Amino acid sequence: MTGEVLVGFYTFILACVAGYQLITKVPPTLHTPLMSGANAISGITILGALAMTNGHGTIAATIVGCLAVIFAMVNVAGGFMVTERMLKMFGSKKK
Amino acid sequence: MTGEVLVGFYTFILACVAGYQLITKVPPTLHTPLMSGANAISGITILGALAMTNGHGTIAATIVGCLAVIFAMVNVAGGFMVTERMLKMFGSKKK
Amino acid sequence: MTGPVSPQVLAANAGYLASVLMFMFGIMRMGKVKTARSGNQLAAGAMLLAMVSQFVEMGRIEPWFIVAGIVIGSVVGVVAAIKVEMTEMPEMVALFNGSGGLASALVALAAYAFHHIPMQPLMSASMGEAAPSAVNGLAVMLSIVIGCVTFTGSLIAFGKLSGKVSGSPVLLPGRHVINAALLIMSLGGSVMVVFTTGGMPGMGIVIAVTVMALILGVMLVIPIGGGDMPVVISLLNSYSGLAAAMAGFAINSQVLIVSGSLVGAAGLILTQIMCKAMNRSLTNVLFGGFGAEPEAGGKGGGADEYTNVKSAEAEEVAMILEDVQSLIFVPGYGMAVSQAQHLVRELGDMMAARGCQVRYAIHPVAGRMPGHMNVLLAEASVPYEQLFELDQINNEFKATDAVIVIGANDVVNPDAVNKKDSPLYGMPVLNVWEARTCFVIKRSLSPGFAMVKNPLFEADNNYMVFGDGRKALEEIIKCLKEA
Amino acid sequence: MTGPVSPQVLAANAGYLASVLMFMFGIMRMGKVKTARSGNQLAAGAMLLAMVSQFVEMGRIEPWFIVAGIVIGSVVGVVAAIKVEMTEMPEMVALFNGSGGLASALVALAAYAFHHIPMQPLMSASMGEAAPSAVNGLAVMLSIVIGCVTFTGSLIAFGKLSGKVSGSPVLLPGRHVINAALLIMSLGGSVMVVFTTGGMPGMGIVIAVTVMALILGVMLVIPIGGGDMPVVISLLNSYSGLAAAMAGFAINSQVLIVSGSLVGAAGLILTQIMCKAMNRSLTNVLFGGFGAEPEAGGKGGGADEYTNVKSAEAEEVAMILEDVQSLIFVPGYGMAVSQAQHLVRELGDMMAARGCQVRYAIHPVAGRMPGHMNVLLAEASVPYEQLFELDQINNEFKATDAVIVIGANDVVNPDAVNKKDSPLYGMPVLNVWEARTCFVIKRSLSPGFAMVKNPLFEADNNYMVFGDGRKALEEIIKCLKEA
Ligand SMILES: NC(=O)c1ccc[n+]([C@@H]2O[C@H](COP(=O)([O-])OP(=O)(O)OC[C@H]3O[C@@H](n4cnc5c(N)ncnc54)[C@H](OP(=O)(O)O)[C@@H]3O)[C@@H](O)[C@H]2O)c1
Ligand SMILES: NC(=O)c1ccc[n+]([C@@H]2O[C@H](COP(=O)([O-])OP(=O)(O)OC[C@H]3O[C@@H](n4cnc5c(N)ncnc54)[C@H](OP(=O)(O)O)[C@@H]3O)[C@@H](O)[C@H]2O)c1
Repeated sequence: MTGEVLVGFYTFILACVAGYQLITKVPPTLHTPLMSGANAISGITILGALAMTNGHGTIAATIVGCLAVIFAMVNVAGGFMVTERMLKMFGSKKK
Repeated sequence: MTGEVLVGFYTFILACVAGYQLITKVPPTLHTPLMSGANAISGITILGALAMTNGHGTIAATIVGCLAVIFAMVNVAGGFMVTERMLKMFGSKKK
Repeated sequence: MTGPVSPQVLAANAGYLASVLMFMFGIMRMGKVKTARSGNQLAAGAMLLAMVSQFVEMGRIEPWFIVAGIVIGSVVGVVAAIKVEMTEMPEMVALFNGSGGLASALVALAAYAFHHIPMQPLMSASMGEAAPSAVNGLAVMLSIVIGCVTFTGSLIAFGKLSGKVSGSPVLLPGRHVINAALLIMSLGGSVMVVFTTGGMPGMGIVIAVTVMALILGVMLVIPIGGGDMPVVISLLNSYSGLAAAMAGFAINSQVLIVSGSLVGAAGLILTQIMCKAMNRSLTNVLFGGFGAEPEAGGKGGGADEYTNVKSAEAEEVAMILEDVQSLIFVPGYGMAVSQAQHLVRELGDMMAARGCQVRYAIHPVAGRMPGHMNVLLAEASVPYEQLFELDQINNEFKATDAVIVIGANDVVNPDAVNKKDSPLYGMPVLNVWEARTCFVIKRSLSPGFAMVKNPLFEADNNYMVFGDGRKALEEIIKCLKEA
Repeated sequence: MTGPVSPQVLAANAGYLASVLMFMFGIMRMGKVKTARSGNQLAAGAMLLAMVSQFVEMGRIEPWFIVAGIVIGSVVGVVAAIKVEMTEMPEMVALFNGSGGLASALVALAAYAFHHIPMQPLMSASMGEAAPSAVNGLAVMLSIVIGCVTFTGSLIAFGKLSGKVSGSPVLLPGRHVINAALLIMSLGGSVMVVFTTGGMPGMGIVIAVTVMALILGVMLVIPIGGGDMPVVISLLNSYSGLAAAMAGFAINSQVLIVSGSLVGAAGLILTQIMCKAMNRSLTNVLFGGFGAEPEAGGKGGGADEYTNVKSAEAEEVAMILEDVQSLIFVPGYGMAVSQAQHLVRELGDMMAARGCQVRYAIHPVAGRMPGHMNVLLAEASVPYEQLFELDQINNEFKATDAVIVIGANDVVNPDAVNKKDSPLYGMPVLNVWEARTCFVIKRSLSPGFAMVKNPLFEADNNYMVFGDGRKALEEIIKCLKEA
């Protein structure tokens, strides 16, 4: 049965509502860091990249998979790092 | 596998976050109607009552099931109705 | 779609999804005054859709008593909801809530007794797939426990509010120990049931757990004062949502899980918001036994404690009111008790007709439920523009000629501002003593909900108008008409 | 737990659940200045936890290149993030975002090519159960389409921001028709693939869809002006979240679905908030080709259009500043371009040392990305107490001796308040013209981002200080020191 897929719709809808609600009143100062932080989270696709590559021996699969891993990791690592850099500045100034 | 149950945890957590976020700044005026409206929604257990009674022929099951249906329906119908009555007053006065 | 999905199941699931969305938007809209009513209607529509979807999924309805159950329940609920007085709303909500909790417990019991959920795979109609696991079993038991606590707890709350059970806190010695023991035993029993395979010994434990949970519900609410019941009901409401969510886990129904936990979380945060408005912590409400000590010892503010109290007769009040240019009414619990809201409005209209500026100051926790005064004054159709909340009007008292306090006490207690060791200290109150003249209509000098003395009654510019709220107002109106 | 659940799978799933919770709280905290940094760190921790859980679930790592991929990707990302100049942040985010979109597309491609998702049941490691259905197949294709659009769209956005591609809108004739055709064809192709069973004809269509999506990404972003890129990047960011969610549907991974749609929704609402701050609608940003017409016709506000412009040399400015008691700096895009923030602060400190009240007025959309000015001034460690937002300071200009505008133009344009048919009309601006004296430091009279004339430059109390922001400030500081 399509149980899993069906339930996926629930989590999808709920997550959309939650995501929408979490960002209600963000001051303009934070728009850019928030954008970049959210961007980093969208690198979650790294899990898919790992799952798709793992245990699939062919060369083609390995190449595509590793590329996916690399690109996803650039997004994740770079995204969180650049956000941290931006926010560090606000932090220092707050003191 | 416990796929469904597992996924239930996701919807549970997400719904909790969503529920929490939805009620952030409620004015005191609305506390009572909101309480009573939420109470009506908790009557959703009526679906469980229907599912548990349906197609189970024994007398015991029918009795327990019908009791569950009755109590759940009291909660649902009464809850929404009493909320409506309270809110109607605010409405009339707003005009 | 490929795969063995029947159109009914598909349609039903689409309906469930849509109803969940509608519930969410309904709750969201219920949080704003303008959209509250449509939010409630949306939620009611969602419930209808969910039920229809359930019928679509089941395909057949058997036994037909189910339909009878629906009709009976609806009629009872609607009639009760229509008949109830505005002032009795909280009691009513408590009853409905208890009813919902009982329903969840019954659903879980049925799941255990007739569908053998902890013991063997359940072919859930809604999911069509075997999902046997300890999680389902534990969910069954938790649903029973939470549902039963909600049920008896709500009954006690109803009893306290309606005066059928003593409103004052009943503090049994050793109650914390007893409650802890009941809780641990019922949870322990639940776990045991899950790991007991096969029939009757399990059933024995289930019954024991049920009984303990029922007692626990009573024990938890009995020590809480009647005035705190709205908070307790809100919390029990959160519990009944949780019970529904647990029932959802038991029978693998996402609609139940999602809607139940939505209500559970919303109820919890609402409870906190309500506590905050009363300047209390949730722990204090649940375990504090607020209002018990003074009852046990001497009254916190009997007539004997007061000196220099001035009182005024209706004629005197009417005479003073004749010359008043600005007037603020401060309603409280006593107005609700004596059902004086219509007379308040009549007096307000008379004064307004004389060219006086008339306003109403609404304290957030005046009365015995949140929004109590708003509901009553709305019932008496007081114009919306004349209603003001605490922070909107608190600076206006200084420039006001007269204030009439009708059956309010704690919410106008100056000690909340001035006296550090007052139990009320820190709660924002209406600064009525800043007005030129203040009238307090109540039957005696006896204290309000918080059981403390109110120095306002001794203030130089304050006059007590002793009597039942309704009668006192009738007399004042009569005198004013004659003048 | 009963049932065939291995401890690894259980642990992994607990990890996934926890990481989803952490993502949510992370995003929530990122929305408030005080908690933003810890929110980002929480989200980063969540990502690490999710990855570790994935490894736990997989049990073995094969091929080992995966690890190499992780290392390479991390190093590239971190180095790029550390090396980038503060002013180039938006470009960098665009690149990262494109990278993420490409990754999602590749994941979906792999799911199609090597795991044959639309065609046959996938034994998903994370769920261990067959879930073949058209939904999974469609999700694969949507992930490819959205991922590819995100990829090329982000590349163009990067190009426009970094000046590698012309920043001004490129308006192809018939582009709406072409885009609609591309969109319909790629969606149609996606549906076809889902219902094609077995190998190669399907693969051909997948490749065609991929190519069309790549072109669509370029086509959608090319017509948008460089200044609108932050909004576009935020939208593309929302897309890449959606692509990840689709990938989650494809391989039945709840973590991907939940996190992806969280980001998708958060990105969308953030995009709207950003548009609102610029007083534009999203449609206008996406399809308006803002900033194109003036470029095509005559410049919207060339030097020839101005009359009665007064200008001042550095010495004159310094002379006037000597007697000033209150000073407000208004930074804009030009300060970012000329990297003048440190000099601004130096001048501010000098003036403060002379006993002058120094403040900074931050317009929400000054510069080219939201919070641009805050970031730069924070970099130059301007004290937090001296920074004021638009509504905090807009009433203060009246009582201010001097204003120094550094490379700002649109955000101080009086037409936004006075002239109904100005493209800026309705945008809140800083009312610098109300100050006693106003200095505008910029290189020429040429217009800003909105390409309109700025009547401030002709005002009686306004002096232009022509020159590069940095150089002009250096001279003023020199003169002030000598004086
Ligand atoms: N609103 C809520 O949600 C909520 C919930 C829980 C607790 N509370 C608590 O309830 C209190 C509310 O304050 P409040 O000022 O509204 O009420 P209050 O402090 O409880 O005082 C009510 C007064 O009304 C008088 N009264 C009773 N029956 C009357 C009648 N028939 N005619 C005239 N007067 C009558 C009583 O004095 P006599 O006996 O002398 O007439 C009493 O002093 C606060 O302490 C609040 O924390 C509120
Ligand atoms: N913040 C955002 O998120 C965002 C996003 C998209 C669009 N926008 C738009 O961008 C605009 C921002 O307004 P703004 O006032 O900050 O900038 P602006 O209106 O674009 O004006 C910037 C000015 O800086 C001057 N300039 C450029 N390089 C300079 C240098 N090296 N030294 C000194 N001056 C220099 C330019 O004049 P010269 O060439 O004469 O020097 C130009 O007129 C608004 O229209 C806003 O809607 C903002």
